[in-house]
Amino acid sequence: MRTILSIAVDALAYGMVLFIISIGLSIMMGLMRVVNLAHGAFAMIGGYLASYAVRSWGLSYGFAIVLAVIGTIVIALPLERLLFRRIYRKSDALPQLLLTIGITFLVIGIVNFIFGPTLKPVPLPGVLSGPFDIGFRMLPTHRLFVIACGAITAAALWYLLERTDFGVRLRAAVDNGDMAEALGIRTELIYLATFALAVGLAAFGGIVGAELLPIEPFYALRYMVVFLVVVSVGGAGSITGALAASLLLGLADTTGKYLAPEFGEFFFYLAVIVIVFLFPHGLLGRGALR
Amino acid sequence: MTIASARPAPASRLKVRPAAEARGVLVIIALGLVGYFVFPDDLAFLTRLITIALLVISLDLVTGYCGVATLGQAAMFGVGAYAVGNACLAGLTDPVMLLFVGMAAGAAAGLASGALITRFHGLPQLVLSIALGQLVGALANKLSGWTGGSDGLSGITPSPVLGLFAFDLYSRTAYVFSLVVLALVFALLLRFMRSPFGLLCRGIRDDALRARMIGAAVYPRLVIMYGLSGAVAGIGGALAAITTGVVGLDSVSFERSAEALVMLVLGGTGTLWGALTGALVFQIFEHFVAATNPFHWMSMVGLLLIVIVVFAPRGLAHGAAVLWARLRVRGAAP
Amino acid sequence: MTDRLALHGVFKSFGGLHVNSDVSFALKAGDRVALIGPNGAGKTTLVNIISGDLRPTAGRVLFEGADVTRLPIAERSRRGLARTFQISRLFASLTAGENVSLAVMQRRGLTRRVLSATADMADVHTECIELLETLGIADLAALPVGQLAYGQQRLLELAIGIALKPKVLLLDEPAAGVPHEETPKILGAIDRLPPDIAVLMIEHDMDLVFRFARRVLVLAGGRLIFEGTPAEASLDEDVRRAYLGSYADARRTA
Amino acid sequence: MIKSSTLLCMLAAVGLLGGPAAADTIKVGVIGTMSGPYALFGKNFKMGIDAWVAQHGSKVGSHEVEFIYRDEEAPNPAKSKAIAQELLVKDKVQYLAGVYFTPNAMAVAPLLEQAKVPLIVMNAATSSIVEKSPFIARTSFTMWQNTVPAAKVARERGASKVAIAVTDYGPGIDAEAAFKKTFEAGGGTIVEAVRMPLNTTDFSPIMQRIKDSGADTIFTFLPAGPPTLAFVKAYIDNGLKAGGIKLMSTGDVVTEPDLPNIGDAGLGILSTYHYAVSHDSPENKAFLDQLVKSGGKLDEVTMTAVAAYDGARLIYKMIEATDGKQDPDKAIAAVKNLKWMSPRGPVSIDPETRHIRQNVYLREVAKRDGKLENKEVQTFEAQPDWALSKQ
Repeated sequence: MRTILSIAVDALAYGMVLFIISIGLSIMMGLMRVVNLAHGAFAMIGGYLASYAVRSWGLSYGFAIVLAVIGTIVIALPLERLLFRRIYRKSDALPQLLLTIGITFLVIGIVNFIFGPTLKPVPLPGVLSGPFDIGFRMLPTHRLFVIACGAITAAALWYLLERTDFGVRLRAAVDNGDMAEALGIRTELIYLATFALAVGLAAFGGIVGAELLPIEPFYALRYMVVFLVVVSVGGAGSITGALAASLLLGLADTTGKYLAPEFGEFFFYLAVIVIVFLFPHGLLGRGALR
Repeated sequence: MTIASARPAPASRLKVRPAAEARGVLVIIALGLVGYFVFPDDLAFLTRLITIALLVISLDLVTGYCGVATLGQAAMFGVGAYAVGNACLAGLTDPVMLLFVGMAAGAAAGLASGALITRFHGLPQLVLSIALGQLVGALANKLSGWTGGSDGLSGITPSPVLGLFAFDLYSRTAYVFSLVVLALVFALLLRFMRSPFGLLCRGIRDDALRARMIGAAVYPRLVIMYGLSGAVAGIGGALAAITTGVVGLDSVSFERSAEALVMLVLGGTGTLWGALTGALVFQIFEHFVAATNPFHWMSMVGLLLIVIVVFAPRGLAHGAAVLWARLRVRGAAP
Repeated sequence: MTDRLALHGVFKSFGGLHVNSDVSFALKAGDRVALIGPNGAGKTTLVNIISGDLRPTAGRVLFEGADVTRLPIAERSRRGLARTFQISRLFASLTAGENVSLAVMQRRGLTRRVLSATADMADVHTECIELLETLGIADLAALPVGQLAYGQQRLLELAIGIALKPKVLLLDEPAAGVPHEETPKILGAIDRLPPDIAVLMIEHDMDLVFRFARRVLVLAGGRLIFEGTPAEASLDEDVRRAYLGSYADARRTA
Repeated sequence: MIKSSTLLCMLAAVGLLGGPAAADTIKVGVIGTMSGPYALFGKNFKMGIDAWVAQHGSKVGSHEVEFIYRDEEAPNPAKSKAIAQELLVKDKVQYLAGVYFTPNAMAVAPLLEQAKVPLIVMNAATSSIVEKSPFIARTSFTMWQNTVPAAKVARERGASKVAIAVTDYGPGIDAEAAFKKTFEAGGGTIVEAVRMPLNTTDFSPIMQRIKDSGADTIFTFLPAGPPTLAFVKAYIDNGLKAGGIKLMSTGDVVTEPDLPNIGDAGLGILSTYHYAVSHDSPENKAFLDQLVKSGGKLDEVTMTAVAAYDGARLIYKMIEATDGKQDPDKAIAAVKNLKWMSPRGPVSIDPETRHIRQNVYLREVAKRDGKLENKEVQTFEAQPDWALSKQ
């Protein structure tokens, strides 16, 4: 029983990291219909900035997170204006794949050049490091922080999309881009804001998840597939779907590692195949943001 | 033919010029000879280039001709390569026979994965192809008895081609052998794509519902095309195993699949020449950039891809055709 | 003689929305029937049910006496059911000639051939060219579909339908979106359809309906409210109300 | 391409005119991970070789030595073989060196006899590589070499129930086998043996499994890179360290570039390895000084730099023995039984296996002058590759 609980807690933490990073991609794919393979690259940039801010400038962890998220958005926005805009809502996914793989390669090359090939940790403050006794086992304190971050992110996004004016416009644009345009909603601005939101979430996830998915130049390539899989399994554009997919796949991965680590990601991808078969449009519908 | 002469105007417009296959073979052989005589010291690289070109062409069969987006094509390449490796270690050393082994294994893998993947569309399809590819990769690592695990399967030593030409250090035999295989496969595929079956595949890619409405059973066609694609990928894998003597986990990796897709989109989907162009250009580019500055070739390749999407979104082959047409117009104008 | 096509008590609903309720009718060889009705009456849904794109919630579709309700689209097509679409659906990357020859080859069972070049099949070409000539678009054969004018695309779609030599042909607003001056070409083509085919046409243009149809089915609110000659239809009180009602609605919202 | 072939023509012409005694250039092809996730190690090859050349000049006798680097990037045997062929055929190298990954080395091995070129392996650590060709010698290490002492130490220090966790690939499986055999021979039990996928970065479930097994000690091997740090952190943060379970590993898990990232929590971790940057000897000091002088960074130094440094020594020795002629038998014979003082300590080439025989040190993560280092606490002298040697 304790073992089952233990696995559940580990799965929850891992799933939350997947969620925070993937949800940005999910919203972007739901709205702009972009299969963005460069999403992990933005998470990585966030991680690097935070690492640099803490280690070289001596900033506090919390402040570094804010700065890195903003920094990543600032770096990414020119890319949106120059490149991403061209590939929104294209029926042919291939140029999207090519462009975003190209961006990923470029980012990896540049990061490798600037920061070197070694791993860069984001040092945790004292309160978050070390083990924490949660009754039935010791858990890295940081995991609790990650779980809390995931829950807050989900709640905040729900509020943003359901209760704010921006959310209404965003959902309108998702449901019917042309109609929204006709109603005077400037989709271009909505796209820009959504892109910034997605990139910011990626950066945030990259930073708080750095303990589980360590920051190094090939981060962008290593986890590219995982994020895409999570979004697809959850259904692009769906918050609850992404949350369910993250937790489910986190559970599959963690359980697989505990029970049969020698099979590697076999069970993870087996789960993916089964889910795609049972829910070809994602766990919870598709297209609509809810 | 007789009809064509009886009704010259419309009928000849419907016809494809004859012997495109023969021209295809000639172009490839000519290019190959240029490679052989101008770069006699680079035949190992050129041989490798051919094996990857076959993978890219196989990918074009499903992605370009059937509209199936896949990031798991290397699985079939790898299955072919591993099958050949095992057959060779088990004593079947004739290279031509080994090619057939690779082709059969690739075709089987293609039919199996095609049966799953072509049931879906869009994102689920893409993700399914990734998942299947990763599954094969995980199995290849696990079944080390067959694959050598991460150490790879080594010691594959095929006998001389036709009992006459041994594989040599300069890769002359390997190169000529691969070139001939490529030319044959390419010609057959050119023929295939002009066949009614090929035409129907393009129709299915354009509009699957319309194809059903003319009575075409779409799903079996796609599965068969996947099988064909697997066979071609398997031949590529077989060539890789025969000419290098080793098969590693890289041959079933996600990176290999992604790279193949990049090359295909670079050259242009939906034409065999586009696939070939993409494979050649990308690998030659990578070869030179990696040789001059191995530390930063990734940034360069990334930039190249971005430039391609921005300036030649339909691939190099198409971009070149447009440019050529413009030049001709400009040349004809004055 | 068995009916070419028959619907028995077809219902279709999406969620709580009933689009078709208890629709029954039959087509015989040589029939020229128009299916009319105000917007949103469920006409296209009905055509989709007949062609196999949608499954009815209840009821049966019979083709030459055999129940085809659960048959896939392609199988119905092979039995002799062809259709055109309200908005042209063509094979966009192929030429006009290839579009038609694909249908011809599919009908003749030639699309299983993998190593014989399409270009060498002389009789297929003869048939295609003859067909295109009767529709007056033979000179467009070598053009990619994308370069055809919309009216020409409609004709091409008709050509694909005819090339299948169907027993039943469903035409979903064949003249929709076609510039006025080109409508006669389409009408002419429909007039020249082989007489034995049973044709069901959805149309709004009443001139076209009067000229084409010997029988009219009126669908309103998902129900078949009238069946008879065009002349009778124009006098029928229910039909008038259905149309006027929708016009009245239209005015109110506008 | 044209340039290099004209160069070759010129070289051939010079050779014809001047005869064998005149100054010539002997090329050495180095295959290493110059880009990609393992770029650090390719860089180390270069640092090590550069240091050697800086100390000993670029000439052996009258022969100029030139090192040509090519990128193997990742485990990709087909590509590595093509690169090796290119080096042999086009660049006309007389020696091959480097090779980070085992499958790549396996792919290159069959070429050597045909081309009559020796290969000095500077990393690839699977035992059987040296058996693939008589022209291979190795200056790095094998998993057996480093693991057998680890098992002995664990037993000596009172471990009785060990959980093994290794990365699921060739060297990891070697490490598992070596530890199991030695530890069980010493009377201990292996209570758990976990093989972890190469790309694992979340080790919590593995730690849970180890905890459930009731082990008192963990033995682990992971290839140097992102996962090692995550593994050590998971060990600490999941309370295993606090719970008294000891961690024992090969040095790959606590390479010097990773130590600052592990932080103080890593203090006391034991590992066995053939080289520590902190190794206290005049040879090592001279080596590191030179390395920094040639532009290398001290905090990026790993064992591959030393292997490359010693590999360059072997190549110089072979060139000297053959006077620049292509005679692989003579060249290999010249380095068999060669003994010297390496920066890592006294070493020699085993004449039977052509693998390096060296000291393996037990090290403990400790702090000196505010910097973490691997402090050598015990020495196992002249260890052979236990997988191949009978002794």
